[in-house]
Amino acid sequence: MRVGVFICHCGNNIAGTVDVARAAEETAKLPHVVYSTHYMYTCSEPGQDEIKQAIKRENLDRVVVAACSPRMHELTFRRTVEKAGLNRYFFEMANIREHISWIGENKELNTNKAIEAVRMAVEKVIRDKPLHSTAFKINKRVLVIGAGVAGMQSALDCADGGLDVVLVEKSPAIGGMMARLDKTFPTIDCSICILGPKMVDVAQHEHISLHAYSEIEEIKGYVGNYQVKVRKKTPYVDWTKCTGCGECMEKCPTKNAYDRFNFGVAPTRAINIPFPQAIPKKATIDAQYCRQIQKGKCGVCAKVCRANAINFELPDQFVTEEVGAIIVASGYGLIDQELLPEYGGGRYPDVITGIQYERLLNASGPTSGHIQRPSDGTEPKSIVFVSCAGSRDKSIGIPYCSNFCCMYIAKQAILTKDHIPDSQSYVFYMDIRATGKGYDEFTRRAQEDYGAKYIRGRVSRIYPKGKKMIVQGADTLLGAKVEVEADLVVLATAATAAPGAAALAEKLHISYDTHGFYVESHPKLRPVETNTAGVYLAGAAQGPKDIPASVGQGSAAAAKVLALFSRDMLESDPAIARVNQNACVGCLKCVKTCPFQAIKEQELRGGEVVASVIETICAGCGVCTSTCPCGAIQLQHFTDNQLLAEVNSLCLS
Amino acid sequence: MNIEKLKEIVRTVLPSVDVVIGYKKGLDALHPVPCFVTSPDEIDALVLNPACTHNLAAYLPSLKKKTAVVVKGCESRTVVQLVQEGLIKRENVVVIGVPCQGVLSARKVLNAINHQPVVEAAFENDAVIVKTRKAETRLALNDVASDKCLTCQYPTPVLSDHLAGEQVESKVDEQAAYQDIRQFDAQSLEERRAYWLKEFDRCIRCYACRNACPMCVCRESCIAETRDPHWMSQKATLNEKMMFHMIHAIHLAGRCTECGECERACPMGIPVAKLKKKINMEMKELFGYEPGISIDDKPPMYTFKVEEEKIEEHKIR
Amino acid sequence: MSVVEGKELRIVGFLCNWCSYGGADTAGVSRFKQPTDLRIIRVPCSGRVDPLFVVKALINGADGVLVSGCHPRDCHYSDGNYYARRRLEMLKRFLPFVGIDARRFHYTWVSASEGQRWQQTVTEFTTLIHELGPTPAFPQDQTVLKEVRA
Amino acid sequence: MIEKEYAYYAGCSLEGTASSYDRSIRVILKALGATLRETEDWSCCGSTPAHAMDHVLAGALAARNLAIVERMETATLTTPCPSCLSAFKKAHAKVTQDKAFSDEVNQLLDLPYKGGVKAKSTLQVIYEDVGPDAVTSKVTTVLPDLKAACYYGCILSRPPKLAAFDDPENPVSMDRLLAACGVDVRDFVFKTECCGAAFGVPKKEMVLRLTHKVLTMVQDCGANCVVVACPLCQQNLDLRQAQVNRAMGSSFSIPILYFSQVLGLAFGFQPEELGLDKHIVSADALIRSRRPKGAEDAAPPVKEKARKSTAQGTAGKPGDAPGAEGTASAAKEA
Repeated sequence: MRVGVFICHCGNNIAGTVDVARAAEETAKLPHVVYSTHYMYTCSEPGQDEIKQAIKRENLDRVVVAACSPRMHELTFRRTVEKAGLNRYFFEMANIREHISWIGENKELNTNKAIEAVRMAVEKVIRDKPLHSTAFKINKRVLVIGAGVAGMQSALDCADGGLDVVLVEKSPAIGGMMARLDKTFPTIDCSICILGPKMVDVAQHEHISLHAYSEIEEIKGYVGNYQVKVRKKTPYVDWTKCTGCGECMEKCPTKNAYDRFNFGVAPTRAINIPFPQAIPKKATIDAQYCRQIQKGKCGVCAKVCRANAINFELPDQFVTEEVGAIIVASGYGLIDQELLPEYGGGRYPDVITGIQYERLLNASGPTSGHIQRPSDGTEPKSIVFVSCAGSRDKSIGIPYCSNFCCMYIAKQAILTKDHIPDSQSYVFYMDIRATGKGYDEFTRRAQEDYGAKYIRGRVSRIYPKGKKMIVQGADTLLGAKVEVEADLVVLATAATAAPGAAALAEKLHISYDTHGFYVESHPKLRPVETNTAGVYLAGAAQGPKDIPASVGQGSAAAAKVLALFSRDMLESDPAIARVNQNACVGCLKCVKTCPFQAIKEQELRGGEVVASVIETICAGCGVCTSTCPCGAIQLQHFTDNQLLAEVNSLCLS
Repeated sequence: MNIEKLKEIVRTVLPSVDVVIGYKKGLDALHPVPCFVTSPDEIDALVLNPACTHNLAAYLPSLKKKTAVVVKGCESRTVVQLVQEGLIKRENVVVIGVPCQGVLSARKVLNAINHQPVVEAAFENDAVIVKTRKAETRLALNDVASDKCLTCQYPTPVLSDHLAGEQVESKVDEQAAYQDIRQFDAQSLEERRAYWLKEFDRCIRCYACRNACPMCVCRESCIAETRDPHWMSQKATLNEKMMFHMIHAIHLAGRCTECGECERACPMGIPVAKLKKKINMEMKELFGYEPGISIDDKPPMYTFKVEEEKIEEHKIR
Repeated sequence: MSVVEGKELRIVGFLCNWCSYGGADTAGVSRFKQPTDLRIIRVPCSGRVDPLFVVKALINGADGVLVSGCHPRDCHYSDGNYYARRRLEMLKRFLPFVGIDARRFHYTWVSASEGQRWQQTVTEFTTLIHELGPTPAFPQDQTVLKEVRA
Repeated sequence: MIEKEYAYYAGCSLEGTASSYDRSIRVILKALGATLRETEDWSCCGSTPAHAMDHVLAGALAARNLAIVERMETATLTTPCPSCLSAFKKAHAKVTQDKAFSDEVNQLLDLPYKGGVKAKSTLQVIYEDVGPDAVTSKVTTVLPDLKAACYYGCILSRPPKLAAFDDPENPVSMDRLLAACGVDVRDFVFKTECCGAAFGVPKKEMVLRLTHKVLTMVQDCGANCVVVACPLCQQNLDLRQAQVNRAMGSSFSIPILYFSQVLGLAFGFQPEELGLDKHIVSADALIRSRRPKGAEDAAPPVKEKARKSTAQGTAGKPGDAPGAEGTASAAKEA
């Protein structure tokens, strides 16, 4: 065998703490290695050319590149060796950057470690077998999870590109958080006026089928061929009959139901349509509050419904959708005020959250756009906004910035002045983060044109005094303690992962970070992909972001799906399990443990039973290989022999 | 152990099966051998006594016939485990159970009589009388029983279609089932290491333990011998010997029915069954699982729970 | 075997590609300094780690073995780490029976975003292995064994 | 479950200015069935200026006491003083988590501290080990005139990770214990606001301002007394009331009681047994109306031993909540 070793300097990233020349010299002495060299940037075009030429010139049949993580460039180099005529699996990478040069400072130890890493890779590469992909058909339908602005954008772009889209939304109506906003920064556009037409497009698009008030129950399959089981939660109303007239809502005697759409700013009815522009405009019963469902007495809505749509017995329904790709746009959540005991922890009615204030400002909100104190309905004259209410606060486990609060506070301060001209707004802030186009100018307008008083410092305590709320904090520019008497306090509560985000990630087999936000494939270069092929991210599910960023990601994810679906066939990863039927004793323990049901029993002509792998289903985890007592089923590219060779190269043998 | 009752059962069962596996007299009275009965005139050759030690269930996976098999308590667990793992079909097996008070360790008997050739042996309820040319020795069964019998929890077969004899209760409290293992565990790490290095050093890599094991079903594919995958070399070094015994023990995790055949077969007298019993103890502790008790169980290594009640995340220190 | 004498001990790590290998990458990208002893073998999933690999390494001279996978519920292959957890727990309990210090084998869960946790795991484990010292050498020939017997 | 025996560390304040706290704690814990075992040969806990000067020495002072307690072999150490508790917890955490620190500290000590002591404030013991329900079962006496503002001070529940007790911003343990005794507990928003006690000597003006703020809020929430669990809070709010009144032009006369005293009264003990006679601002007028539980309103008040009591003073401030009878002990102030 003729192995070539290519050691990368990665500029100074590797060469700074690894003696690459010595590593090349030492690895040249390894068995099977006929050529070993080092190069400034192996991944660059000349670097790759060097590999291709060396393969030809030195007649190499295996290649090892010692450079960065294979998670970064394995695919790049596989393509390189393939272009030079080798099978793409005749290649291994030794990770001498992330695992060596960046974490150790001792050059001698690092160099030795790098040589050993190459030795392991050589031991593995000489045992590599040629592997070939097979092609399989793609189901060109796409599932979009979440119908907020990011999900709707994805759905519309995919549908306009001719794909059939299945859009699943957890709440009874689409629109997400944006549908609840009054105006948007920095243009003061009316939020629902720009979102409404999109919602109508979604509802009417011939390629989009919408499952509102539905959740993902189960996902099976793999890129190109997913089976998704959707739970359509019962609204206790037959939506095929409901006309959205709203009669039921008017007559419902339960007047204290929690209004999820308005974040509890005012109570709603047990049967309700969340907001006037709701799509679908259908009524839903909140079982928790419904007298008929809880106590078996009432049924007023059923009596008044002319369409005869109310059905208290209606169960949840399940549909299975087959799709080839999935876009996850499941949005974000907000922390509970309970986490902020120093601000009252939700005990004071006149301390509210930013999104609640948004509903107070909104003309179609519970107060018809009149700003009123929740405690007594009076118009507040002095309003204090507290930014970073929970954000950037390690003590409650939220060290990150919530991204959009600085901007919406400026917007709310401006709108407050518009609504109540003789009002005074105060904004407590840590820093003003206004990095978008026109954003900084906007926060300046709030201060200079609308007279909002910005106080740089954190609020230490909020407490009631008579009818007022006292906001006590520090002004770090003055170096003094300040107290503001407020009629109303608005907390910019921290954005969090959406409730249930972790459970959904587990169904999708995608990763999430410690805060529950979904992890993209690469923070810079693959921001909307996940590590699971065929699953893409859009919007705040990946991290808090504002509307333009969410819309941008929605379109980006759609573009990824359109690119994926531009082919009719996909290539399967050939690094899957394979059975040596001569060695298989037919105990079928692998069938029991396969997480994907990808192994079936097969009867040979002699009547003997052996295991057999279904290639398109096998995902390549290798659980079967470590289950099989006789090593008859081997995960290709990670065979027992290969891993043993790596172990043996490290330990005495 | 009622031979007459057994013969009667075999007589009624034989017409409905291809073969009945029992024991017949062997080299001497201490060494009965397996016997494959296919016609009624062979029935009288059957013997049944505490010297009948082979686990006859070991033949089942390779026989493609309808078979009746004579099993004691521990061996019935083998049948259950084989069915549970799908290695044999329940409908192809007629289980003739024999309640058992313990079997002899031929090695212990021979040690007691100074390795004199055995002329004759007689069996009483709790003793064996061994006659050599020079003497007649009465040995208490407890003193010469196999180690496995001293802590046996299942003297009556857990599964049988016919039972040759009365039910026998276990003489050992459930708490004491693993007392030998706990005692061994009480030694220091160095003592345990020295013990096993000494034992493994005597291994001659003959694989008799593996060949005797009824749950070792890999046949010629056993990874102790294959080149692909190439787990072990043929070198007779101590680490390779140890590796082999670790492979055997770990492949039996949650599967060993404690029939003790591995240890009985070992020509060097290495206590290899102890390794498997230790893992069984941990399986019971971790998953409340004992191999070979119920056909519907799942072997614990081939299943999981999302929340494992007994497995806690380990700290490095 | 070529550990730098007196400075390093031999520690072998089996890391699943999707979480822990990524976590080790994250630690590297963040320049979280770590002891250099660990050698990493990449496997697709912790469920691919046959306990016998660990045994093989320990018997053949590794001073410590570390296996790390995705956190329970987060397995890229949905269930692989659940099988790993059972098998590795069995192994951890079995090793001391044959005289191998169970502290020399550690298994844990580190996600791709937990660079700091990875750094901490490697540092703590390496420190512990150095405290335990080199694994007792295996007698390779009969003369050494006679000493053990005596 | 309440443990039969607690190691008890009273600390310096409870030997001096806060002897009434010590006395009342002993009385009620006995009533609740626990024995307090004195820490033999105890020394300063280290929370004194020591901790501002030298962390190792301060740690060693605390660890010395902990080492003594460790050998007493009781499950729990309890101290009524939050400041002592904080010093103990800090030293325990550092000794058990920081090897170098532990070596340094133990080198200074005759008896090394191994890290085996669990310390709890006496409030925590009563709240967690006894619990409000068990407290209720001991109540024999109702206190109809008491309107309490529970003041926890700055360190009882903070820093949260170290204290590991109650909510750091809105603690409720004392509120619940008092409510369990049937006391009218007011919603008081300055539960953890700084009273300034630590700066009593160097920055007196600041202390007066802060104390004034706290007392004003007490009045605003309709309370007529402050209930505390810290000897420094008690001393500061009680002793300094006259100074505050002079400096800020106010006329507070608000008794500052230990929670243990209120519990003691509810359990039927006499004010003297609980050291209530030791306070500057007298609580006599507030507790005069106490009567056996279950007795009708008409029933005569509990017979009180004759004690020279200043007559009812004027109400603290115009606009007080009705019923908040002021009890200024003007004589003492003068």
